[in-house]
Amino acid sequence: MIKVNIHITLKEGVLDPQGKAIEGSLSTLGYQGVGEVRVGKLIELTFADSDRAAEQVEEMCQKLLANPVIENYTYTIEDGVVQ
Amino acid sequence: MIKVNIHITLKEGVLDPQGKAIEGSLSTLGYQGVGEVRVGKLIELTFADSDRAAEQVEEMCQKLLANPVIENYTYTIEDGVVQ
Amino acid sequence: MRFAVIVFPGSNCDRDMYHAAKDALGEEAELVWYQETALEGYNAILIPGGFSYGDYLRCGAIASTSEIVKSLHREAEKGTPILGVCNGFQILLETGLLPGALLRNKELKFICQHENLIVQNNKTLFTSAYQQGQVISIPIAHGEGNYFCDDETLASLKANNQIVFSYQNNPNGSVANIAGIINQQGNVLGMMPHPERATELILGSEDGLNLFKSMLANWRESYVTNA
Amino acid sequence: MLQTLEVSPELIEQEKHYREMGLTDEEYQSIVRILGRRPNFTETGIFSVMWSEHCSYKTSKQLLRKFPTEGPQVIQGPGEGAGIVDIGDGQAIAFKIESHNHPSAVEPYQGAATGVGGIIRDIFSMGARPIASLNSLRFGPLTTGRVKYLFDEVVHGIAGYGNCVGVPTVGGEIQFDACYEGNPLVNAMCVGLIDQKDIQKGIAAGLGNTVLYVGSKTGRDGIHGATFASEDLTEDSESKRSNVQVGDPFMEKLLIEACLEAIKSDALVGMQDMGAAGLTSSASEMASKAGMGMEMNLDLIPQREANMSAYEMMLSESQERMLLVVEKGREHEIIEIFKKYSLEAVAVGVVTDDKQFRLLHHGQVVCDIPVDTLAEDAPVYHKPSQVPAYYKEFQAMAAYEPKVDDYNATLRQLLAQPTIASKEYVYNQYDSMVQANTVVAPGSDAAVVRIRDYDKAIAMTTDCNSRYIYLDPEVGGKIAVAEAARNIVASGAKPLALTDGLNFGNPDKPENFWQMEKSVEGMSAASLALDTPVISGNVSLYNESNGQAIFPTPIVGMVGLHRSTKDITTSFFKSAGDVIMLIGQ
Ligand SMILES: Nc1ncnc2c1ncn2[C@@H]1O[C@H](COP(=O)(O)OP(=O)(O)O)[C@@H](O)[C@H]1O
Repeated sequence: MIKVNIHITLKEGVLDPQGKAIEGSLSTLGYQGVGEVRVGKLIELTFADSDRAAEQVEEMCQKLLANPVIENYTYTIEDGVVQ
Repeated sequence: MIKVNIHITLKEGVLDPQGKAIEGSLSTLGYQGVGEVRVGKLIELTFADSDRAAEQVEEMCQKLLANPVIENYTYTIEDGVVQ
Repeated sequence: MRFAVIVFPGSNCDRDMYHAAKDALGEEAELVWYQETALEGYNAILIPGGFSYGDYLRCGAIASTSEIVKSLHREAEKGTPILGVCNGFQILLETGLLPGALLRNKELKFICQHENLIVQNNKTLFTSAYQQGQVISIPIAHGEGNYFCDDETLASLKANNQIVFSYQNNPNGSVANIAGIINQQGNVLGMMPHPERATELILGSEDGLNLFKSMLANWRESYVTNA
Repeated sequence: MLQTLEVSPELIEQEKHYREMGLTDEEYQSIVRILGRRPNFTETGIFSVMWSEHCSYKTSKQLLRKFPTEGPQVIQGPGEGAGIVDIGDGQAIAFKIESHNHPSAVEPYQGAATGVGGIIRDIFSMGARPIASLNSLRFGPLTTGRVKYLFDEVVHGIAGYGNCVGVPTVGGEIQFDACYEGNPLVNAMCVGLIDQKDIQKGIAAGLGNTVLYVGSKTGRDGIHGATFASEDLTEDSESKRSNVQVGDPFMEKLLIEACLEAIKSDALVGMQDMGAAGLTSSASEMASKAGMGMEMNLDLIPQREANMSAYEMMLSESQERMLLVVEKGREHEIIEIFKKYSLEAVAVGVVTDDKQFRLLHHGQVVCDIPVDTLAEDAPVYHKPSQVPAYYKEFQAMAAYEPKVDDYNATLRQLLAQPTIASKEYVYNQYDSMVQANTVVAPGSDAAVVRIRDYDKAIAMTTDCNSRYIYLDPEVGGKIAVAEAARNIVASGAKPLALTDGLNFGNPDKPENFWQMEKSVEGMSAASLALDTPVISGNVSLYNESNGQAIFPTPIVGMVGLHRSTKDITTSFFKSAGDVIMLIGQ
């Protein structure tokens, strides 16, 4: 099995109201000097071994998992994970 | 500046309807053998240098960022990041 | 005139849209399950609101990978009028038929209330029955209706008169108060507010009915011209 | 891992493990008598949930009998998933209220969301299309972070689920009071529309018919939820994490459409949702009501997690699951309908005629119980009742006369009370208009939803002022029903019937039981006088934190009928110059 971790983050310049809200709450809770907070998505999946794993993950991200208008993505692939 | 990356994931056994829907969609798109998909949150934040960084991040997670009833969290801290 | 209302798993304004076309407007309408692959023979296609696939991942993202979307692209090219409301708008953006994206409302809350919209362009096949600049009352009901696009896209939307509706009091943080936009070709309209919920006075407003009437008038004209 | 350790029947008895599941020594002994042997671990679990207050109403049953439940308008009184009233033209309205208090205290978003999901399933499992939701909420004062969090998340949860599933949330009520600080109340009501010929019952009739399992897979979530709902909230509730169920409104929306399509097929014999006590209560009740038995093979149950035990499967309260009984040989007709909605429908058992509830797991019989004993032999308790000291004290006091110096200032103070202030902040987060039938949205006395294609409409409301009930439960109970009826009438409709959500403290305390007894008497008297029979309801006891009970909170959910949409009125002033009249004493 292959284990894939995909990180999806908002592009720079895209407003992140959720991040802003967390920023506000953290400062209300008394944390000083908290800078920009950004909230993204973490998608974990496993799939059957394949030579084309990286290629397929790339494709999944483009076709479905991320929206290129507002999001960037990165991923890590762990080979030979036993489920 | 300190840069913190927080990964928030659902606890084992907690239903992840979002993951299920993505799983279904990936298989409709023709990806074979996609196993369990789980969706989590990724929170990135920076804050002013501090000796108690780890302690404070731990606290933030418990108090605000994660919902300990259904979520787990892990984080990484990068020191001395220039913003 | 024959309307198709596409029903995705999780659509929940499909019947409302159907009744707007069938009862309020008095034309033919059919619910079309998303597993159908053909959309030929309809004079207009309506993509209703709701939570297709639970809005999981991103609103409209999973629906936009369905087979039927290929036919939707074909119909769009042919010039068939396509109206996407709320989740339907989100789907049109995810399929790339319209530019931009929708983010969470700036207050992070779902908002359900009547809003005043300004008709910014009454020269479209969806708005010809309105006056230019007319203020109409149409309900919104969404959590992610905050329209976003980059500056370049915004400039081109403005230059081509593609902004069709804007909010008088921006409720959700949308760029340039955008409530609805149309494609360059002028046959695909996406909007967050729900005109189908404003087609009868008993429901509080019938300001949405003119949108459907515009479509009908336009169809009649082109039908007569083509005949 | 999360494996539950299964103790032998002998050890269950010797070490009294049944107590951990909420059974008393006497209850355990009567189980041994019923079976003629010691119950195994799974069977003990099954009895414990079926005999919990939540499923058996063992302490409240005698009180519920006092409610008037009949009238020419009543098609289905208490006893099924929801009550049903006639609205003419061959149509009917199904409705019920249900509490989700303890889950909401532990995980407010999911607790409230799954509460909404559960009551919606009760409605469509009768064959009715859900057309409106309401709720009734109680929190502590909005002064602490914890209360604000609970309040916001409960509202988000109701919105998150209700908006997605496409049922308009058209009304409700909220009260803030210190007594709810540690034990908030979340009651959800759903109203459905049905053609009388389509009314569906949860029965497993017909020897040899097939039992189908439909919807989400079974996981380890919510195990013992019904028992949990029947205990006091204690410090360690926070750690009972496996009790948290996550709702999937998308799945529910698919279930609604598929089930409403399935009821049109005469291959369907019966249908019930898996609510409290999940598979156990739905399966055993369906068999018991039909006078039949049921045998299920648990290996066939769709499972979300590996190595689930029979006990875990039977007690799981995973959401969005339904149990159907289908004519033998015609399973594929129903399975096809569910397939269209990408839902799994799996044959898991058969209807038998030996009146036994028999479960197989890995080729072994893991449960063999006379099915009727689960419902009918549940203990009934007559708890002692005692007039509380505070009541006598208050009664002896002279009536309080407020002195107002500055009417403007007092009015402002009143309007600033969160309980009195506008609730727009809350209801603007609910989609109150989906389905395009909402004539009067939240904000007026009662919500009004028109019935499409007919010139008529339905009015509905939830009400309960628990301070009145605390001060005088009998009079307060009457007031709650009367207030609901006034709201319905003020919208231009005739009150038809009501559903009640009885939220009280621990009934073992005689003072609490007295409050419950008196409020039920008051509500009954008012229901009788106003001809609004009680057609469904829910009981939630043990609403206490740190030994302190909430105010008695019997919520009234009422439905009325507008014979014409022209009768619909709202409570707002319409135009300047209109005359204002005050009617009544
Ligand atoms: N307080 C009450 N007043 C009247 N009827 C009640 C009350 N509580 C429960 N009931 C009725 O008892 C039956 C069983 O209730 P319950 O177990 O909550 O239903 P379900 O099995 O759908 O969860 C229902 O018909 C319900 O309407």
